[in-house]
Amino acid sequence: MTGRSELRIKLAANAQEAQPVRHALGAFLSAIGIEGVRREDILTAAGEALVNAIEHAYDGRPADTDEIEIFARQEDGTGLVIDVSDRGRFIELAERPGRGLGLRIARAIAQTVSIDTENGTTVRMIFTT
Amino acid sequence: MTGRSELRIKLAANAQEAQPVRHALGAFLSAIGIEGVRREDILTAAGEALVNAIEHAYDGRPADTDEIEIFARQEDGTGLVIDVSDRGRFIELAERPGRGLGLRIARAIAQTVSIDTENGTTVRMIFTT
Amino acid sequence: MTSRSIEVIHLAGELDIARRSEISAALQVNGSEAGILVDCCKVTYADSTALAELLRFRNDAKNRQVPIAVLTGSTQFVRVIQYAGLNGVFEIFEHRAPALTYLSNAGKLP
Amino acid sequence: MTSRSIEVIHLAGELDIARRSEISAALQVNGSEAGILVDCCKVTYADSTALAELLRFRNDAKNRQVPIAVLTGSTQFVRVIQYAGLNGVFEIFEHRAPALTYLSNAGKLP
Ligand SMILES: Nc1ncnc2c1ncn2[C@@H]1O[C@H](COP(=O)(O)OP(=O)(O)O)[C@@H](O)[C@H]1O
Ligand SMILES: Nc1ncnc2c1ncn2[C@@H]1O[C@H](COP(=O)(O)OP(=O)(O)O)[C@@H](O)[C@H]1O
Repeated sequence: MTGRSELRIKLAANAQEAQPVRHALGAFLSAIGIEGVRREDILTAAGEALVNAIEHAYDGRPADTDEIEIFARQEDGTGLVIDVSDRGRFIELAERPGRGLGLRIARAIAQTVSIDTENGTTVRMIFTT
Repeated sequence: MTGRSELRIKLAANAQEAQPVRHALGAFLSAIGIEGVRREDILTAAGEALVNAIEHAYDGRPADTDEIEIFARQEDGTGLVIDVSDRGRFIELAERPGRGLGLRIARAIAQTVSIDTENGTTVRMIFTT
Repeated sequence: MTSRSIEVIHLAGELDIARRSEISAALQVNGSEAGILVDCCKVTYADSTALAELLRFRNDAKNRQVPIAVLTGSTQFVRVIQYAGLNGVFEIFEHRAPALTYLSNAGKLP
Repeated sequence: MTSRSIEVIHLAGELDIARRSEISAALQVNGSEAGILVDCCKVTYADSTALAELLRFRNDAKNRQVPIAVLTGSTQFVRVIQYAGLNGVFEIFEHRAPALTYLSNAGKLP
């Protein structure tokens, strides 16, 4: 019985998976006392990172299981940290009209959004609480 | 990005905490594909262990934070394992009418229920899936 | 007329430890009832805390010779009673009409 | 009478990537409308996929000179538009009547 509250879910790169994972994250946030607008915003930001991994990481290749992981945990002094990781390849953004909204939304909500593109993509979002 | 799907929540020994934690577990189970009767039964069993920790472990002493932890994870080959741990003292059961239902319910649902009473109480429930 | 009537007690939502005193207060029998229907149709979850209160209530009612029936559509509720080994301890109905018929027959209506 | 009328498109629930083609199919303009009200009152979540479709729809409508208005009570929906930097890009209303008034005035009703 050591450790902090945390949620880790492995999912396939499948559009149908985003909603139940958001719901699980939402109920987790409520259980650890994060409610209201803050909760809704965190779900929005995490939802964007999830959708990116589902949509871009494997870019058309068929979906397998465990291609994506979301890992949320409460860290003392930092707040809530959420990593969304995949084993795909980050696609550098050539500006396209109507695209680029997802990361913009995540950046507007999280205190920091950092993207690590070694060995797949990990988007780390920190939400100070 | 290693590891399995898991949920860990720290909670206070407070009757109000059981419901949101059950909800978080329920949404977690749905997200990892455990649905229907199986999901409902696992929630029932985990709910009993949680209620015991809330009710018995600290037996009247005032509630603090982080007194109880629930830790659920998918284990390859085993199924779903849920530990409910507290830092209290296990109270050996003197048979009382109308009591003893909780562990009976958990045992009827889980494949195994084991209770470790060193350093508080950990009730481990294994659900083969 | 002073004919004794069948009382209905409604319980709803998730019946867990946080609601024990509320459940306990709702499940009361005074002995003047012809029968009591415990309507659990809107119960979505019940744990051993709720079952213990139901058991206590059933014993109170038995002592006062008031028949009780439990109405429920929830499969979780029905299963948790089975898991607790309380099969056959309660008269459980899925539909209102047979529950009321049972209570009318079991009770000593004047 | 062949007067052009205000069309209403209803969207509901959680608008995310799984529903992109459904959202895309719903958000169509053919140019004969006097105006289009996108009723999102029952939308509980919208992500950038939904916003991208709304943007595309708004551009289609603009090209065909059909005014559109978005009706929403959801605070998540309003905030996600802000976070995306799309403030002022859509005409957003909380209530139906002012939305319809806006469309009536903006549209070229005969
Ligand atoms: N997990 C990922 N894997 C690969 N590429 C990604 C990933 N996340 C983001 N990207 C790249 O970053 C771009 C911007 O993402 P985003 O701001 O969410 O906008 P959108 O998804 O609408 O393009 C994507 O178009 C893609 O090229
Ligand atoms: N976490 C715990 N800490 C201390 N005692 C416990 C714990 N869990 C169970 N017990 C003991 O085991 C007994 C049986 O538990 P249970 O079968 O759930 O029935 P009940 O809670 O109705 O008494 C409890 O009465 C208590 O004495």
